[in-house]
Amino acid sequence: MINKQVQSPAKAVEDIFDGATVMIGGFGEAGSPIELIHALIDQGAKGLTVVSNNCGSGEVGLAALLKAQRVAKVVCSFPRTANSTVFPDLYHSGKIELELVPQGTLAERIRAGGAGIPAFFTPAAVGTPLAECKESRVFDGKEFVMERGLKADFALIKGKLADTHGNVVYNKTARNFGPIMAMGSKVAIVQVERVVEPGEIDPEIVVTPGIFTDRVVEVANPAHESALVAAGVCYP
Amino acid sequence: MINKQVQSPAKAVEDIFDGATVMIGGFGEAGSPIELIHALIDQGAKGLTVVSNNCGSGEVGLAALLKAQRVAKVVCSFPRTANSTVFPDLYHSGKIELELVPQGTLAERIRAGGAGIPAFFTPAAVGTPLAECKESRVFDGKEFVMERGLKADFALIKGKLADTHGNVVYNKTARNFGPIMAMGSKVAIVQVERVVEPGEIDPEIVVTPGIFTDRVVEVANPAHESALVAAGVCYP
Amino acid sequence: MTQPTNTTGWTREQMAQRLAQDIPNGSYVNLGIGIPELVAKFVPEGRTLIYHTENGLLGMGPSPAEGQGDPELINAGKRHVTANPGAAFFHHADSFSMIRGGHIDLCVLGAMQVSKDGDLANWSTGEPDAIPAVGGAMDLVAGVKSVYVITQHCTKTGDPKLVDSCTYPLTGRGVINRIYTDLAVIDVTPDGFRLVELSPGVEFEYVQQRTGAPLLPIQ
Amino acid sequence: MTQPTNTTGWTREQMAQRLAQDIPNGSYVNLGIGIPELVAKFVPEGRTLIYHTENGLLGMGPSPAEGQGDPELINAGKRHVTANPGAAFFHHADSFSMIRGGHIDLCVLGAMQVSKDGDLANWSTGEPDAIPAVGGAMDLVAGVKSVYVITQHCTKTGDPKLVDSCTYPLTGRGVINRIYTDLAVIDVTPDGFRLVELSPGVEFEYVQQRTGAPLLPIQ
Repeated sequence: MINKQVQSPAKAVEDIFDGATVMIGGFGEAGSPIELIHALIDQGAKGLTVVSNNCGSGEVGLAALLKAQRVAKVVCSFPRTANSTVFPDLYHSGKIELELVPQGTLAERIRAGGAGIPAFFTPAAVGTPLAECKESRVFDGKEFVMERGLKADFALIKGKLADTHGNVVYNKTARNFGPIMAMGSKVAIVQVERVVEPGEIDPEIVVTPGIFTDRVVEVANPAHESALVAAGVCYP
Repeated sequence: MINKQVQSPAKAVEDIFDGATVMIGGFGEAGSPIELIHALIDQGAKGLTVVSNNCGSGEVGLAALLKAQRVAKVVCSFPRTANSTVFPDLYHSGKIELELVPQGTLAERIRAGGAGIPAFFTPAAVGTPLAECKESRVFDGKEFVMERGLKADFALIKGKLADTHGNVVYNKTARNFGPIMAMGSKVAIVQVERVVEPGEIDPEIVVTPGIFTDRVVEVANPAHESALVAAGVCYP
Repeated sequence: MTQPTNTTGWTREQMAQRLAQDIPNGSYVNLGIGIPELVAKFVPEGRTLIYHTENGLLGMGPSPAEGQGDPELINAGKRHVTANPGAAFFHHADSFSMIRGGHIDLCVLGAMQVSKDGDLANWSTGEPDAIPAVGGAMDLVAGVKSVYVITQHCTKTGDPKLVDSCTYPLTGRGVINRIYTDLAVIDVTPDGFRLVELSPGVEFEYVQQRTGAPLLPIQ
Repeated sequence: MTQPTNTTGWTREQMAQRLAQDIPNGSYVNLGIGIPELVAKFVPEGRTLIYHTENGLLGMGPSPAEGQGDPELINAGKRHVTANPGAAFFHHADSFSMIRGGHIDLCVLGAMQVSKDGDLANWSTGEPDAIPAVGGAMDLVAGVKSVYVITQHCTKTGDPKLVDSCTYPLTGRGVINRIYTDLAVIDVTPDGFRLVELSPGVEFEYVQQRTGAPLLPIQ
C-alpha cells in the first residue's frame, strides 16, 4: 500500500526548514501553487532560496512570501512584474539576492538536476553579461557556455489531478515548470484539485510519473492570483 | 493548411541518401517501424549510420537492413540478440562498425542533440572501457564523463496515432526512443496506425508535438517482428 | 541626432503587415511581446503558421472573447490566449528544447539596439537601479533558425537603434537576420546593414542619416 | 580454487527470497534479467514495491497469461509484462533520468565479478570475439541509490566471483552496496567485504575460502 496523499497544505509543507532551497512552479499565475505557498508563509521557514520563473504579483502567493522576508535569494528569469512592488523594493534595499538565469537555461538546469546531469553546454547568453565569469567552450565552431544542474530540497507544484501513487496531470499552460521541478527536487509537493485511486489516470497520459512526486494534497478550488490581486487581497 | 501526411512508406523514405545518419526507434520489437525499414531496404540507400538501441532479430526489419549491407556503422547499446546471427556475422567479418553506448547515455545524447545541447556530463561508464579516451571531470567530488549530443538526418519511428500536423501518441512501451529521435533528427518520419485531423488528439496528451515531426504515414496493421521471425520470413 | 519622432514611413500595423508577407506557409513562429504580436493579424490568406509560446503551447490561437479567458491558458506575455486544433501542451524543458534545438523557424522580437554585426540588445538598459529581467530572449536568439527584429527605426529621442556596436548589454551576439522598421526593411549581412526595401516615400539618404552604421544599397 | 559447484546453501529462490526481505515498502525497484527477476515473487505480504523497467514503464506488473501478451508491452528483458494500476509510460530519456537522477531506490543485478571496493563486472568477458553489448547496466549502477548483486558465490568452474579486483571489464567502479549469494549476504564496506549473514549450515571459513578477498566477520 502506497499513499502519498497528505491531508492539508499545512501538513504538506511542515518540514521545510530554514535555509532550504525551494522550487516553486508557475509561469505568471498559471501553475502557481498559491495554497502551498500560503501554507509555507504560515509555517514560518526563513532564509529560503527560491527557484521560480517569476516573483509573483500583488501581495499574495510568491510575492507575499517575499514580502514576509522569508526568502534570502531568488533564482529567476523574470523577476519584474507589472503589478508588484514587492521584489523591486526588496532588491533596491539590498534585502534579497538575485541570480538571473535565462528562462531556457533555468528550465534545462532544473531538468539536468533531476536527470543526474551535473553540467551541460548551452548557446544561450554567450557574449552577454549573464555568461561573464562562466566557462565557455567551442563545439563544432560555435561557442557555448557551461551551466550546472540545479537541485532543490523541496518543490511546490500545482497540478490538476493526481493519484495516490503521485502520478500527476496538469491543466494547459499551468504545466510549465511543474514536471521538471518534480524531477529536480528531493521532496516534490503537488497540490491538485482532486486525488484519485491508482488506475484512474491512464498510464499513457501521465505527465509526472509518481516516482518524482513525494506528496499530493487536494485543494479543490485553488485561488487564482489575478483574482486575489484584483480583489486587493494581501496575505496573510 | 498544413498536412504532413504522405501516402506510403516508400514515399516517406524516398529522399534518404547514401551515407545518411538514420535513427531507428524501438526497443526489441516494441516500437520498431518495420514497414518504414522495409521501404528503406527497397529504396536502396547504403553506407548508412544507424542509431538504434538494438540490431533487430531474425531477417526482417532492422536485421534485414543490416543483412542487405546498407549499414556501415551502428550506434547501439545492445546489438546482441537471441534470434539473430546477422549482426554477429557482419561484426566478425569486419563489415560493420559498432559504437557501443550505454543505453541511458544513448538516450540522453539523442535528446541533447534535439535540444541544442552540444555536450553534457554523465556518471555512466566512468571507470569502464567505454569511457576510455573520453574527457572526464569532477563535479562536487564525483567523476563524470563528457558525452556529445547526437543528431541524425532522418528518424524512422513507430507511433500509434498522429494528426496531420504531426502530433503523435504512442502505444505502451513502444514509446521508448520515438519521442527523442523525433527531436534529434532533421527529418522525423513516423508510421502510425491512423492519421486523424488536427483537433482529434487532446493537446494535453500529445507525446510528440508536431514541430518535431516531418512526415506521417498510415500503416493500418503493422507487422510484429516476433511474428515475422516465428513465421520464418526473410525480407525482402 | 536628436530630432522629433519621424512621421514618415510605415505605421506599426504596416510594419507587422510587411513582415508577415515574408513568413512561409507552415512555419513554426514565436512572436515576442509588443509590436511582434501584431504580425499574426496580417498573415496572408492561405498561409497557416503555427505559433509557439515558450510557456508550453504550440498551436496558440488568438485571444479569447472578453471574459472568456482561462488564467491557466496564457502566452509568454501572460495574456489569455486560446489553443487551435492540433495544439499541444508541454513542459518548459521541452519548450526550450524546441527553441534551443533549432526547431522553431522564426522568432520576431523588439529591440533597443541592433548592431551591424547582428548583435541584439533588448533586455536591459544596464542602469544600476533597473531590475534585471531576461525571460526567454537569450534562448530564443541563440536557438531559433531566423531571428527578425521589428522596431521603430529610432528611439523616442531620435537616436538610431541600428548602430555600429551596441552600448546596452547584449541579448545575443550576431543573432539578427533582418530588421523591419517604420522606414525600411534591412538585412544584417557579413558586410553590415543592407537595405532590402524602403517604406513608401522614404529615401535612402533619410534612412542612412537615421542609421548608426553604413547602410549598403539594395542588392 | 577449482572445485565442483557447491551444493550447500541457499537455492536461487531462497537467495531471491532473502533479498526481498530487505526491500522497504514503497521502494522503486529495477530488477535485472535472470535471478534478479525472481525477487518480485518473494516480496513479503503487506509491502508494495513499484517496479521500473528502463524501456519506459513504472508500475510493471507480472507476466500475462500465456498467449495474452502484447508485443508492445515488454520489459527490459523483452519479455511480455503487464502494467499495474497507477502505472505510467514514458520515453527513454525520461526513463534514464529516473535512473541517473537517483530516483530509483534499488537495483538488483547479476554479476560476473564484484571487487572488495564495490567494482562490478557484469557485461563483458573482454574476449576479443565477443559481441559487446552493455544495455542499461552502466547507467543503473551509476545512478540508482542502492545497487545489490544477486549471484552464485562462485563460477561454474568454482572460481570466486567476489574478488580483490575485477579482471573482466568493469560496469562501474565502487557501485555495489551488498551481495546476496547462495552462501551468504555480504556488504561492501570501506574496509572491504563484510559478512552480514551466513546461509543455514554454512560456516564462515567455508565462505572465506570461496571468496577472493578477505571477508570481515559479522559486525
